[in-house]
Amino acid sequence: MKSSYREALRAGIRDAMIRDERVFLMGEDVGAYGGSFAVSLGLLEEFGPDRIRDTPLSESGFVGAGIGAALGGMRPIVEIMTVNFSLLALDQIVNNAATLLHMSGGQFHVPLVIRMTTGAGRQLGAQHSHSLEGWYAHIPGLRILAPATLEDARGMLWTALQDPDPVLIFEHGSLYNVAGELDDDAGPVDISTAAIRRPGKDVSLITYGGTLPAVLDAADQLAADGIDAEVLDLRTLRPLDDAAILASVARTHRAVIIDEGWRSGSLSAEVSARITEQAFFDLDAPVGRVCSAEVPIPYAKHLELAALPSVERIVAAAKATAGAGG
Amino acid sequence: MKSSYREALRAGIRDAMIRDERVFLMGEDVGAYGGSFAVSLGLLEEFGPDRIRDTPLSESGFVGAGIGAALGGMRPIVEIMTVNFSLLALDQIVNNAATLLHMSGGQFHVPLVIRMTTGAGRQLGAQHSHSLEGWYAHIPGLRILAPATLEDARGMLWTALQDPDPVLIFEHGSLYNVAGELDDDAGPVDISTAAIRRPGKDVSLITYGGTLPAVLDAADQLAADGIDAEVLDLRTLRPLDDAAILASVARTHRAVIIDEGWRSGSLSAEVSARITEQAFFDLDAPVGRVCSAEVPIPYAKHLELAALPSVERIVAAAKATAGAGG
Amino acid sequence: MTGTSVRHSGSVDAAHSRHLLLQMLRVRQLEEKCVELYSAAKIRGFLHVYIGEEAVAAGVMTSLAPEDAVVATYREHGHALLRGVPAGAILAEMYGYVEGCCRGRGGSMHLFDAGTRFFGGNAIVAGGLPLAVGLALADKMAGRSNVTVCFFGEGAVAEGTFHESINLAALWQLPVLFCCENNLYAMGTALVRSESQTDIALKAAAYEIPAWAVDGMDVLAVEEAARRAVDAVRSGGGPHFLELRTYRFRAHSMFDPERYRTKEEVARWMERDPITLLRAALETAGQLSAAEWEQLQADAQAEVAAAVDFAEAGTPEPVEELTRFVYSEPGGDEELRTGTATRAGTAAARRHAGKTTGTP
Amino acid sequence: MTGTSVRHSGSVDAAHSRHLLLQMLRVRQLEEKCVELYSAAKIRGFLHVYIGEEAVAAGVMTSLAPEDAVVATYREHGHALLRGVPAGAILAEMYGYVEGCCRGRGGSMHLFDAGTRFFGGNAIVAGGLPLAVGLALADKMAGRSNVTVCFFGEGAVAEGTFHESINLAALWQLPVLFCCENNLYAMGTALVRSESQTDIALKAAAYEIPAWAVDGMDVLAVEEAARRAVDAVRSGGGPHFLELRTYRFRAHSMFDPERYRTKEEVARWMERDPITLLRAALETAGQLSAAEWEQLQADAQAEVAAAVDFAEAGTPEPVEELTRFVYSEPGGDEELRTGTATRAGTAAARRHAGKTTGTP
Ligand SMILES: Cc1ncc(C[n+]2csc(CCOP(=O)(O)OP(=O)(O)O)c2C)c(N)n1
Ligand SMILES: Cc1ncc(C[n+]2csc(CCOP(=O)(O)OP(=O)(O)O)c2C)c(N)n1
Ligand SMILES: [Mg+2]
Ligand SMILES: [Mg+2]
Repeated sequence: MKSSYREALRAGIRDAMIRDERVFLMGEDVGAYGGSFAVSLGLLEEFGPDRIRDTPLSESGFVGAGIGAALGGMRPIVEIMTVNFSLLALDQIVNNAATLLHMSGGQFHVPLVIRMTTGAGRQLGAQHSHSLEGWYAHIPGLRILAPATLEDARGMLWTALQDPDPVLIFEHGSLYNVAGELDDDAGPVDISTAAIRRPGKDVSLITYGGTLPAVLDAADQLAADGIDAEVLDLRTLRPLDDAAILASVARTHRAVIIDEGWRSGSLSAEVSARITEQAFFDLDAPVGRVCSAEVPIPYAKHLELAALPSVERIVAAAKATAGAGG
Repeated sequence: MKSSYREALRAGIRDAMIRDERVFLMGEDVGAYGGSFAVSLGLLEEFGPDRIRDTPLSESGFVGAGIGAALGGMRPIVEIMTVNFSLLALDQIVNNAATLLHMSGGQFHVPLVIRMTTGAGRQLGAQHSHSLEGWYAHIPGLRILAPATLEDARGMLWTALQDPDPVLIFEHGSLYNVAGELDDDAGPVDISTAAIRRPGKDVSLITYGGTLPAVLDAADQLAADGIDAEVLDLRTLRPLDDAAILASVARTHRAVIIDEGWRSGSLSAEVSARITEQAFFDLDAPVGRVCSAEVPIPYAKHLELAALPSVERIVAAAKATAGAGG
Repeated sequence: MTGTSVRHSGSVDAAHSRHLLLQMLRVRQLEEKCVELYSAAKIRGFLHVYIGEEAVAAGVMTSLAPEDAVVATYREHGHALLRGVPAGAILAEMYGYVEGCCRGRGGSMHLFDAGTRFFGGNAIVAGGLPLAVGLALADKMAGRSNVTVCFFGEGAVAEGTFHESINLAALWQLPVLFCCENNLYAMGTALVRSESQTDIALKAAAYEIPAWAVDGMDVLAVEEAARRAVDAVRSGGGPHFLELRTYRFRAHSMFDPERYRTKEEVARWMERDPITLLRAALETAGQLSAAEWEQLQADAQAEVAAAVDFAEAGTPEPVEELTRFVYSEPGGDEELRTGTATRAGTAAARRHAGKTTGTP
Repeated sequence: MTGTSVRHSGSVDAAHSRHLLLQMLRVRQLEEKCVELYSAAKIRGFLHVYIGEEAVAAGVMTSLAPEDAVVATYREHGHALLRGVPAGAILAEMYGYVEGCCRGRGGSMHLFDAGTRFFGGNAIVAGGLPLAVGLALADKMAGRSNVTVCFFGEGAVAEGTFHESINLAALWQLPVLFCCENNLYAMGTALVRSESQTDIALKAAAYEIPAWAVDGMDVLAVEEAARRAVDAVRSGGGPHFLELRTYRFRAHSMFDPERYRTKEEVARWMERDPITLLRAALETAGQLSAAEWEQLQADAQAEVAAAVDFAEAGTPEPVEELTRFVYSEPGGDEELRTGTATRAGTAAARRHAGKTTGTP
C-alpha cells in the first residue's frame, strides 16, 4: 500500500494503542489540533482524550509525568513537538529517565518512548532547526533511534515499547511527506542494528535519518563517476552498531560520515573515532565527515541550504576520500 | 603567594567586581551561604547583596535573567551550582544565549559568563557527577573554558568578561582544594590557546580540567618507563586550538586523549576525529581515548573510581599507543 | 484591582483615538499582506499573524519611551512595527534579504532591532520572559528608570519559565510590565485544557504583584491600563501584570486546519474586531468622517505597499558570509558593534518609507 | 481551609501516640547515627539529615496503604525508613555495599525500594514532582485507587517544574498528595529571599487545589491533616497540598557552616522539637511512663544498632559489574525484573532487624 512517512508513524502508534492498553500518547496538541505535524491526526477520535492526551506547554512536567507513568506500569509515548523544546525537559530525561534504573540498583525500569521532530531545512530559523539526536546519543541509559524509511517509521515504535528502558525516537521534519510503498502487514523492526541501504565496495557513506535521501542521491552520482559507494544507515544512534560499521569499512577501506548535527562533537566524530580505534590499519584514507556548518541555522533559504549537508558536499567528500591515500 | 584553586577563583571574581562596576555575581547561595563550594565566601560582605545576588532555585529563570542583564549592558557572572542543574537552564543557554547574536543579524551581543562546578570523584552519585563540558562544546555561539591551574582559575574570568559573547567556565569539583604558588599579581590569561604542561616527544597526552593532575602523574610514571609524554592542556574546549593539537601530534606521531566525559560522543571523539582528518599520515598508531565508563556515576567509591579515568588506565593507554604501529 | 476586568471609560482626545485606529490598521494591513506573500511563497518558514489582537500592541506601545525595552514572541510583527521597526525592514527580513532588520537570518519569528530596543521575537514559548527580567534588572542596577515590556501568550503561563520569571521580578521588584495576550488558545489547546486556574490575572496576583484583566479588544481600555501600569512600574512600583483578553481571528500559523474551535466562535469574536469597534465608536461620536477613514486606510496601505517595494528590491546576503554572527567580530563591522544603533538596512527601510510611521 | 494553619485538636489513642513517638525516635536515632558514621568516614558523598522534621514523615506515612507510592528528596532517610525500608538496607546503601537497598549505587540521596513502592530519593530539587504526577496518572488511568505522596522542600516551590507539576495534577485531577516540607531555608536561602509569596499554601491554592498549612512540629496535627487529605485524594477528590511548617535543626549537609541563621533562631525552634512536644504531652496526660519512654528509646536504639551491624557486614559489589544497570538485562537477574518485588539485600536487612519495624 502507498504510505507517507507520517502515515507510517501514525499506523505504528495505532497498532501499539490497539495491541496494548497500557500504551497512550501524550504531548502538546496531539489531540484536538491533530498533531503539530499531523502525525496523530484522527487518533483522538479513535481512542479518546484519555489515551490521546493533550498537555499544557510544560515540557519538563509532562516528560517527567511520562517517566512516572512508565514507573507506574504504563507504556507512555510522549511526543515533544520538536527537539528544540526538548531542552526544557532535558533534566527529566538525563537525570531521571536515564539514571533511575542505575540509581535504584536495577529495581526501577522506565519503559518510556519519547518521539520528537528533529532537523532543519524548512526555513524555521535558529530556534526550530536543531539536530540534536547525535548529542542525545552521548547519554548512557538512553536508546536513540532515527527512522529514515517507511518500514522503520512504522516498525520501530512497537519494538521500542517492548524495551524496558527509555527510548528516544527522532523523526526528521523533512521526511514526513516522503511517500512510497509499505507492506500492509509491515510489522515491528529490529532496533539494534544498522542497515546497508546500498551495497558498494569503494567507500562507506555512513549516515542516518534525514540525510539518508541525500546520501543515496550522492551514491547515484558517484556511481555515474565510477565510484561504488556503500550506504550504511545507522538507524540506532545509541548504542551504535560497531560491527556493521567496521564490516563496511573492512570492505571499502574508506569512510565518510554524514550527519546534520554541527560538526564539532557530532555523532560523526564518535563514528570516526571508533573507526580509527578499531580499524586504523584497514583504512586507506582518513575518515571524512560532512556535517552542518557551525552556525545557528539561518532563516534565509540560500544560507540554510549552504549550512546543511548537500548532495554536492557529500559527493565531494566521498571523492576526496576516494582520491586520498591511494 | 600560596593559594588554593578556590581562592584563585575568588580572587578573579573580586578583581572583576572591583575593576568594572557592571560586573555582578548571581546564583543560588552565592551570598548568605558563602557559595555552595565556598568560592564566593566573603564577597557578600564586601560588595553587598545587589552585586552578590542570591537567587531562588530557578535555573532557567536566573540564567535567562543573566542573558537579559547582559543584553542590558551589565557583565553578569552567573553561577550554576553544578553542571547537573544546568540542564534546567539549557533552553536559555542554547536557544537564547548562543543564538541571539546570530538571529539578530549581529545586533545583540550577550557578554555573559556562566560558571559551574563539574565532574565526579566525590561519591555524589548519578545526579551530581556529570562531566558535561565536552557536551556543551557542541554548541556554536558558546565559548567553553576549563581552567585546570591556579593561573587559569584566577585569570580566565577577566578575559571571559571582555568577550562580547557567552562564555561558560567549568570548574572541576576535585580541584577546589588544590593549592600551590600563585603570583600576587597574576592577571588575565589568554582564553583561546591550549598549553603544553609538560613537553615530550613520544606521545601526546591531550586533556583538560579535572583530569590534568592524573595525566601529569601518568606522564611521570611513563617517564620512569622511558616514555617521554607530552601533556597538552586544551584549556578552551570550544573553539578548540587545532594548531596546538596538530603541532603536538606532528612531534610525537601518537596521541591519547583523556577526558572525564562518557566515551561515546565525548570531546575526545572530536579531538580524535580532527587528528585523523588533519594529521592522518603523521600518525604512527591509532589515536587512543581514556574516558569515563558509560554508566551513570555510581555512589560506591570503588565503583566510582573504576568508572573514571585513572593514572593506571592513562599509562596503559599511552603504552598501548606507544607500542602499536611501530 | 486584581482579577477584575478593566474597560475603558471616560473621554479621550479624538485625534489620539484616530491615531490608535491608524496603528491598528497598519498592523492589520501588514499582516494581511504577509498572508498574501506567504501564499505567493515570498515568505517561508512559520508565519503567525496578529489579526484580531492589534489593540493589545497598539494600546501598550503608546506609553513607552524610546529607552524602554520590548520583548515579544514569534507572533511579533505588530509589536515590531508599532515599536518603530520599519515595515520594509520587517518584510525584507521575511524575504530573507540582507536589508531585513536581521539581515534575513531571523525570519518572521525573530525580528530584532537594537535602535528601538526591540529584543525579539522569540520562538520558544515563554523563552523571552527571563530576558525581560534581566533587562529590567540591568536597568534597576544601573539606576535607569526604564520599563521593560514583555508580551507572551496565555499558553506560556503553563511553562515553568513563566513561574520562575514572575517570581524573580516580584522578589526583586524589577521594572517589568508583563503583558499576557490571552487569546484563549495555544495552537489548538484551549485555556481550560492548559490551566487549572483559568483566571490568569488571579494567578499572577498569587505572586504578589498587581495584576489586572483588561478587555483586549478595546484599544482605549488597553491604553488606559497600560499607561497606569507603565507609570507605576516606572515610578518604582515593581513589576505589574496585565492580562489582555483577546482573540486571534486567523489560524495559529499557516499550517493550522483549526479543528479545535468552531466557525461560530470565531465569528462571534469577530464581532468584537478592535478596529471595527473603535471605528464605530468614533463614527457614533462624530469623530471620524468617511473621508478620514478612507485616508487612514490609504495611509496604512501606502506604507505596506512601500514596504513590499523595499523588500522586493532586497538582496540575499553573500553565501560566503554564512558563518558570520556566531561569534562577535573583533573590531570588524562598525555597524555591528554598537549594541543600540540602527542597522543600515533598517535605516534604509525607514528612509524608504518616505514618512514617519507615527510611532514613538 | 486554604491558607489557614491546622493544629491538632481532640483526643487520640494513647497507644497510637506512643507509636508515633517511636516512629520519630527511630528516624532521630538513625539520623544521629548517620552523622556519627559520616564523621567516621563510613558514609561519604552528600548527607542531609531530617533531624527536627521527623513529625512530617511520621505523621504522613500512617495514612498510606501498601499500594500507595512515595516520592521524596535527597533528605529522605526518614521517609524511606517509615515507609518500611529496613534501616540496615539504608545504612548498607550509604556504606556503598551490595546489601544496600540500591546495591550501593545510589547512596544517601538515592534510596529506592520497589517492595514498598518507594520511588526515591531525588537529588534534583523539584525533580521528583513530575514523577509523582506520572505515577498518579498511571493509577488513575488503570482505575486503581492508590495515592501518590510527594515530599519536597519549600525551596522547590521556586522551580518551574513545581509549577508545571502542580498544574498538571490539578488539571487532570490526579491522586497526588503534595507535601511541602517548609523548613524556611533552602540551603542558605531563607524563604523570604526565594518567594515573593511566602504563604506556600496560598500559593498552591492558586492552582485551584485544596491546600492547608499545618504545624509540622505537631505530629498529631500532621497525621490528622494527612489522613483527611489522603482520604480525599483516594476518594477521587483530586490532588491536595499540605504545607508542613517545620525546621531543620542541623546544617543543610555536612558541609554547611550555617552562616545564614542565628544560633538563637535554631534554639527557639528546638524548643518545639516534635519529639519533646509529643513526649511532654503524653507525660502530662499520664500516658507515658518513664519506663515506657526508656523502652521506646531502647527499641529505636536497638534497631539502629542492628542496622549498623548489618551494614558493617556488607560487601562491595564486584568491580566487574560496573556497567550493569545502565540498560535492563534481558531475561537475566530474576530479582531485577520484577518491578515491585523486594531486593534480596533489602529482604535480608529486614530479616536481620529481627523484628517488624512497626510501619505499614
Ligand atoms: C517551548 C515550546 N513548546 C512548544 C512550542 C510550539 N508552539 C509554538 S506557538 C505555540 C502556542 C503558544 O500559545 P500562546 O502562548 O497562547 O501564544 P499564541 O500563539 O496564542 O499567541 C506552541 C505550542 C514552542 N514554540 N515552544
Ligand atoms: C535543581 C537543583 N538546584 C540546586 C540544587 C542544590 N541543592 C540541593 S538541596 C538545596 C536546597 C533545597 O531546599 P529545600 O527544597 O527547601 O529542601 P530542604 O533541603 O530544606 O529540605 C539545593 C539548593 C539541587 N540539588 N538541584
Ligand atoms: Mg494563546
Ligand atoms: Mg527547605
